Amino acid sequence: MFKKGYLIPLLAFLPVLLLSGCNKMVVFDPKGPAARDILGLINWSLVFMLIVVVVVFGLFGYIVWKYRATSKNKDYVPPEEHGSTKLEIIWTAIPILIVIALTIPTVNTIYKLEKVPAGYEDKKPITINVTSADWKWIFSYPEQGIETVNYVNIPAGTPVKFKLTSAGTMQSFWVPALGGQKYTMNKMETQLYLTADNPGEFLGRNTNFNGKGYADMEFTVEAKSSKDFEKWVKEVKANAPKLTEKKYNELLKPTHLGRETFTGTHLAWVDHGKMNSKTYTNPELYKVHGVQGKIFKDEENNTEMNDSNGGEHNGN
Amino acid sequence: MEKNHKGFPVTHVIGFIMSLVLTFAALGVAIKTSLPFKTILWIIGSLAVVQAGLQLYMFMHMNEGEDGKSQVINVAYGFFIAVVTVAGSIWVMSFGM
Amino acid sequence: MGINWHDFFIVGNPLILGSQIAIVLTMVGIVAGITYLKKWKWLWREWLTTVDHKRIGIMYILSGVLMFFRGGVDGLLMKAQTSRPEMKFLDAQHYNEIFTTHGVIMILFAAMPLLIGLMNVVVPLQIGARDVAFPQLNALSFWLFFSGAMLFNISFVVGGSPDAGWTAYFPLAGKEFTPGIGNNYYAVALQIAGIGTLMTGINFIVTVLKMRTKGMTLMRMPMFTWTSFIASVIIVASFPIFTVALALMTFDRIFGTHFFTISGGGMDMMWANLFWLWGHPEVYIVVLPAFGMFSEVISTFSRKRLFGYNSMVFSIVGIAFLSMLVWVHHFFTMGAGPGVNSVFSITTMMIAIPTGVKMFNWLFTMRKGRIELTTAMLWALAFIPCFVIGGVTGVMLAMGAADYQYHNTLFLVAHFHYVLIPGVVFAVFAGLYYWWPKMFGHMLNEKIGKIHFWFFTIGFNLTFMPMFFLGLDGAVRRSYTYSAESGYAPLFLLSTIGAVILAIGFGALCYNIYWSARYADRNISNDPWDARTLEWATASPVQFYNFAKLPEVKSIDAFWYMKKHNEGLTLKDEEVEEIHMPSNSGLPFYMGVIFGITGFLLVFEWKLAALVATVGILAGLIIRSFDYNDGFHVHKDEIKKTEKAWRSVNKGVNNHVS
Amino acid sequence: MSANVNTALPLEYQTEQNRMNILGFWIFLGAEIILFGTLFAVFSVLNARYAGGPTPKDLFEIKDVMVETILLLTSSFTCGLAIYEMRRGNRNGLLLWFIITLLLGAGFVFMEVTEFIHYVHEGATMQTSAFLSSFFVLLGTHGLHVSMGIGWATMVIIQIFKRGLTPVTARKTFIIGLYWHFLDVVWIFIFTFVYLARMVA
Repeated sequence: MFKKGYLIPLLAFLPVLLLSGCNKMVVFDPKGPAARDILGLINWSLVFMLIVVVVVFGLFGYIVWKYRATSKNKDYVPPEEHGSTKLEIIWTAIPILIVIALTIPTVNTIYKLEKVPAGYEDKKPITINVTSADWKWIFSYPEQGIETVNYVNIPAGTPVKFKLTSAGTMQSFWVPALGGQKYTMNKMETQLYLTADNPGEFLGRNTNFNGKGYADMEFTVEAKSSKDFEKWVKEVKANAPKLTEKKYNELLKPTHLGRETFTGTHLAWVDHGKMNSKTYTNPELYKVHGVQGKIFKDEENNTEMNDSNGGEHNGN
Repeated sequence: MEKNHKGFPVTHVIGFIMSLVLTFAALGVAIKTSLPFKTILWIIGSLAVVQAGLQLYMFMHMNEGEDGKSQVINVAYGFFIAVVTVAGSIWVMSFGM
Repeated sequence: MGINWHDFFIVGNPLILGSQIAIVLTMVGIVAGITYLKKWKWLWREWLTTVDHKRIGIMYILSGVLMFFRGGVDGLLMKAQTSRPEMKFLDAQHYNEIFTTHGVIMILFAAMPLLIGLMNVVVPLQIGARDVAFPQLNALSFWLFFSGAMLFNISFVVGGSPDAGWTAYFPLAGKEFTPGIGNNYYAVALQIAGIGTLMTGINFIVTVLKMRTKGMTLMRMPMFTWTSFIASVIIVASFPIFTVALALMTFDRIFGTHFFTISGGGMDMMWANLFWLWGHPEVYIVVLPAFGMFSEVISTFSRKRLFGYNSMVFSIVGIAFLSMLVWVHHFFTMGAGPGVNSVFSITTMMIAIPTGVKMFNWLFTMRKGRIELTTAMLWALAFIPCFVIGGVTGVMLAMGAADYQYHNTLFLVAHFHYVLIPGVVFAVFAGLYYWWPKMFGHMLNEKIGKIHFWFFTIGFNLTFMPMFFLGLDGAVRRSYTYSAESGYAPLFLLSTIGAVILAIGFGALCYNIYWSARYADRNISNDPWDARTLEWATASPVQFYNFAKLPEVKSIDAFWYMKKHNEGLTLKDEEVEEIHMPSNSGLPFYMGVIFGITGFLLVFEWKLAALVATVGILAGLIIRSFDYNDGFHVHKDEIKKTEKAWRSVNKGVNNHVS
Repeated sequence: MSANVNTALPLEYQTEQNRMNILGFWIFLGAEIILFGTLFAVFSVLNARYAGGPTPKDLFEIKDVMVETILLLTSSFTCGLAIYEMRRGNRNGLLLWFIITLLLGAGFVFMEVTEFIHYVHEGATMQTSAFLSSFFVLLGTHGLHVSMGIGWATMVIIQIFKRGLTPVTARKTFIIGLYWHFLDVVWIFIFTFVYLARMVA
C-alpha cells in the first residue's frame, strides 16, 4: 500500500529529471539572441521551480510516510493544532521572494525583446512584412521589392524587423529557434525583431488555430550570409514573375501552396496592417459539412473574389 | 430603515432636484465649455458617479436592512469589476499605447 | 426556408453514424424501460419537478459524469488520431470539431455540473440549512444547464459541431470564416447554461449569507462551504461578462453586426479580451470548490482540524480577487506593449503566493495526523504532487517573455491539464467517494476505487507528461497531425497509451457505481468516516428535510465538537417541530424545455420562429409571478418516524470502513 | 423558509424569505452592474470605429436625449414616492405613483424606439459599423430592461389589486423599485459616456 503511495511523487518527479537532461529540444537550442534571452529566463525559472518541487515533494513524502496509519499507531490521537503564525509567515514570504526573483528578469526580458538585440545595434536592420493568410505565409521585402510564399530568406547576423499582419484569420508567427512568437491580425500591425547568429535553416510555423489547413501552416527561414542573400535577391529580381493584383487575390483564397517567389510586393496596393485597408474575405469558400447559415455581404468591401470556386482544402 | 413614514418625502425631493441639477451641469460642461476632451470626460464622469451614488443611497436605500453591509460590499465589488473591465479593456485593446 | 436534410443530419461519417444509431437506440431503450417499469409518474414527481437541493445535486452529478464520458471519448479520439504521424483516422475538420467539443464539454458541461452538484448536495448540509435560499430557482438553474448541455451535444448529429476551438477566437469563429451553424450552437447553448450558472451563483451567495444555522459564524464555516461561497462570488462577477460576450457573438453571427468581425470596424481581439475576462476566473470557479473538498478530505482522514484555517480563508479571498486581474496572460503574444505584458506577468505570478500557502497548510494538516489511505484520501494525496507540477509550470507560463516560446504549444496543454485534472477531476472523485454515502446511503467500493485510482493517476501522468517535452520541442496544440520527420512520434504514442490507461480508470469508476448500487451494504451509519462537519450529523441518505432540529454550532468542525462533547447527537421527541418545506414545481423543467426549443430555433437562424418561442419563455415568467404556492408543512409524527428509523439502525453498524 | 413575521419592520422586510429575496436581488443587481460594465467596455473600445458610416455628431440630437433623460429621472423619482407611500401603508398612493412611473417609462421606451427608427432611416443600422453595433446593443439592452420592467411591474400591479398589500406583494413592489432605480443609474452612465462624451469627442 505505502510503496504505491510513493509511486505518484516519483512519477511526477520524472519531468524534472528529464528536463535537466534535454538539450536537443528546440526551445533549449537557440540560434539567435532573442531565443537565447528567453532561454536564459526559462533556465532561471527552472532553477526556482526545481527547488519548489524538491521541497514540496520531499516534505510530502516525509509527512505521508511518517504519519501514515498503521496497526501500530491505532491508539494515537492527533493533537489539536490551529496553525502556526510563524510557519505561515515563512511560507508566505518565501513565495513572495521567489516571485520577485522571477519578476525582475521577466520584465527586463519583455522590454529587451522589443528592441534590436544587444550586440547587433550597429547593424542596420532589414524590414520584412509578414502577411499570413489561410493557409500560407506571405513575406514581402519592401526594400528589395520581392515577395515570397512559405519561405523567407534572411541575412545572417543582421537584425530583421518583421512587421506582422494577417489577411484574414488570426495566426501566430513563430520561429522557435530564433525567438518567441507574436500574433498576426488583420487591420493591425505587430512587430518582432529576430536575428540569426549564423547561416542555417529553421522551421517556422503558425501556432494559433485557424481552421482546416492549420496543421500544414509551416514555413522555412533560411539565414544566408550577406553575400548569398544579395545574390539570391538579384536572382529573384531577374527570374521571378511579377506579382499582380489578380494573382495576389488568388493567393489569398483558402489553399495550400508550396514555395512561390515574385518580384514586386502586394504592399503596392494593400497593406492589411492598416486600419482602413480593404477586407478580403471569401466566406463561400469556407463551407464544410452541416447546415450553412446566412452570410452577410459587406457592401463596401466587396472583393469580387467569389467568382471561381477554387480554394478546396487539399490536405486530407 | 426609513424613519419618517409620515408627511412630506423630503429626501426624495432633494434627491430628485439634485439629480436634475447634476444632469444639467454635465450637459453644460459638455456642450457649453471648450475644455479639453479629457477634462470634460473626467468632470462629467465624476458627476455621473455622484448621481449614481445619490440614487443608490437616497432612492434605493442600499445600506438599509440587516444585510446593508453585504449590499454595499456587493455593489462596490460589482462597480470595481466593471471599472476593471472597462479600464482594462481600453488599455489592453489599445495595445498598451 | 428549405432545409437540406442531408446537411441537417450529419451523414457520411461512420463514427457519427454509429453514435447516431447508439443515441436512437439508447433513447428508445430508456423510454421503453421507464414505460415497462411504470416509472413515468415517479420520474416526474420525484426528479423532474423536484426542488430538493440533494436531488438537484444528484442530477447535476449524473449529467456531469455523462458529459465527462462524452468529453472523454472526444479526448480518446484525438489521442487516437495523433498516436502516429500522418495518421488517417480523422480528417482535419472532424478533429477540429472534436477538440472544440472536448474543451467546451469538459469545462462547462462536466467540471461545472460535477462541482455545482456537490455544492448543491453538501453546502446546505454543512451550514445546517434545510435547503438553499431559492429552491425553485435552483431547479431552474439545473434545467437551464441541462438544456444547454443537450443543445450543445446534439450539434454533432444535427447541423454540425462548432469547430473553432473552445475559445472560439474571432475572426475564425465569425461568419466570415465559419459560415456553418456549428458556432451558433456554441453561442446559444453556452448562453443558456451560463444563465443557469449565474443564478446558481446568486443562490449560493444568499444561502451562505442568510441560512447558516445558529452559531455558524463565517469563520466557523467548513472550508468547502467557504470555497463554494467564494466560487459563487466569482461566478456572479464573471459570468455576466461571458453572457455579454456570447450575446455579441450571437449578434455577429446571426444578425450581422460588427463587434469582432474584420470588416465594418470590428475588433477580433476584443472577443479574446472578453472571453478571458470570464475565462480566467472560470478556472478559479472550478478549482476553488475542489480545493475545499481536498481540505475536508485531508482534514477528515488525518484526524486533525485544518492547519491555518484563517490563512486558508484569506488565501482563497486573495485568489478570488487576483483572478479578475490576470486575464491578459492568455494572450501575451498579442503584441501589446511591454507595459501591459509586465503588469499582467506580475499579477499572474502573485497568484502563486496564496496557492503556495494553501499547499503548505494541507501538508501541515497531515503532519502529526494519522493518515488513513481511503480512496478519497488517495485522490487528495495524489493531487498535491501533480498539482505542484501544474503550478510551477503555470508560474513559468506567467513569465511574459518566456510565454512567447510556450504559447499555444503542447507545453501549455500539458500545464492546464496538470492544473485541471488534479485540481478538479481528482477533487470530484475524492468528493464522490467521500460523500457518496450521504447521497445514496451506501459506500462506493473501496477496492474497485483503488483500481480506479491507480489506473487513472498513472494514465493521467503518462498522457500529459510527454506533452511538456513535445511542447518545448515545438509541437503545437490543435494540430490534427504531424510529420514523421518532426521526431514527435514516440512521445505522442506514449501519450496515447496513457490515455487508454486513464480511460480504463474511468471505466472502473463507472463499474464501481454500478457494482455499489447493486451490491454495497445498505446498513451503514450516518458517519462512516468519523468525519468532522455537519453533513455527517444527519442520516445517510439524508432525509428530505435535512435536519429534524437545526443543529447549534459552537466551534469550527462542528460535528467533531458535538461528538467530543456528546452534545446534540440525540433527538428528544419534544424537540420535534413541524417543518416548512417548498413544494415541487414543474415550471423549471418547462423553462428548460422552452429555452432549449428557442435556442435550437435560434441556432438554425429561424429568427421569426425563435421570436415566437420566446413568448413561451415570457409565459413561464408570468406564471411564476402569479405563483403563490407557499410550500407545505411536515407533520411531527412523520419526522419522528423518519428519525427513529435511521437513529436505531446506527446502533448496529460498523462505523468504520477502512 | 420559516414564516416568522417581524411586524416591527416594513412590510417587505417582515419575513426571512423576503429578506433573502431582497438580498438576492441586490446580488443580481451586482451582476447587472458587471453586465452593463462589459457593454460599456465594448462601446469604449469600438466607439471610434465608424467604418465610413455615420458618426455620433451626424446622429445624436441632444434635445431628444434630454427629454429621455428627464423622463427616466422623473420616473425614478415617482418610483421612489411609490415605495414611500407603500411604507406608509397607503395602497392607493402606491398604485398612483407606480402607474405614473410606468407611464413615464413607457414614454421613455417610445422616445427611444422613435430615435432608433430615425437612425435606421438615416442609414445607421446595427450592421453599419462597429460603433453602431455597440451603440445599438448597449442602448437596446437598457431599453429591453426597461420594457421588461414595465411588463413585470404590470404583473405586480395586478397582484396588488387582487391581494392588497401583503408582505409578498410589498416585497415584489420593493424589488421592482430597486430594479427601476438601477435602470436609471445605468441611464446616467449612458447619457454621460455615450451621448455627451461622444458628442464632444
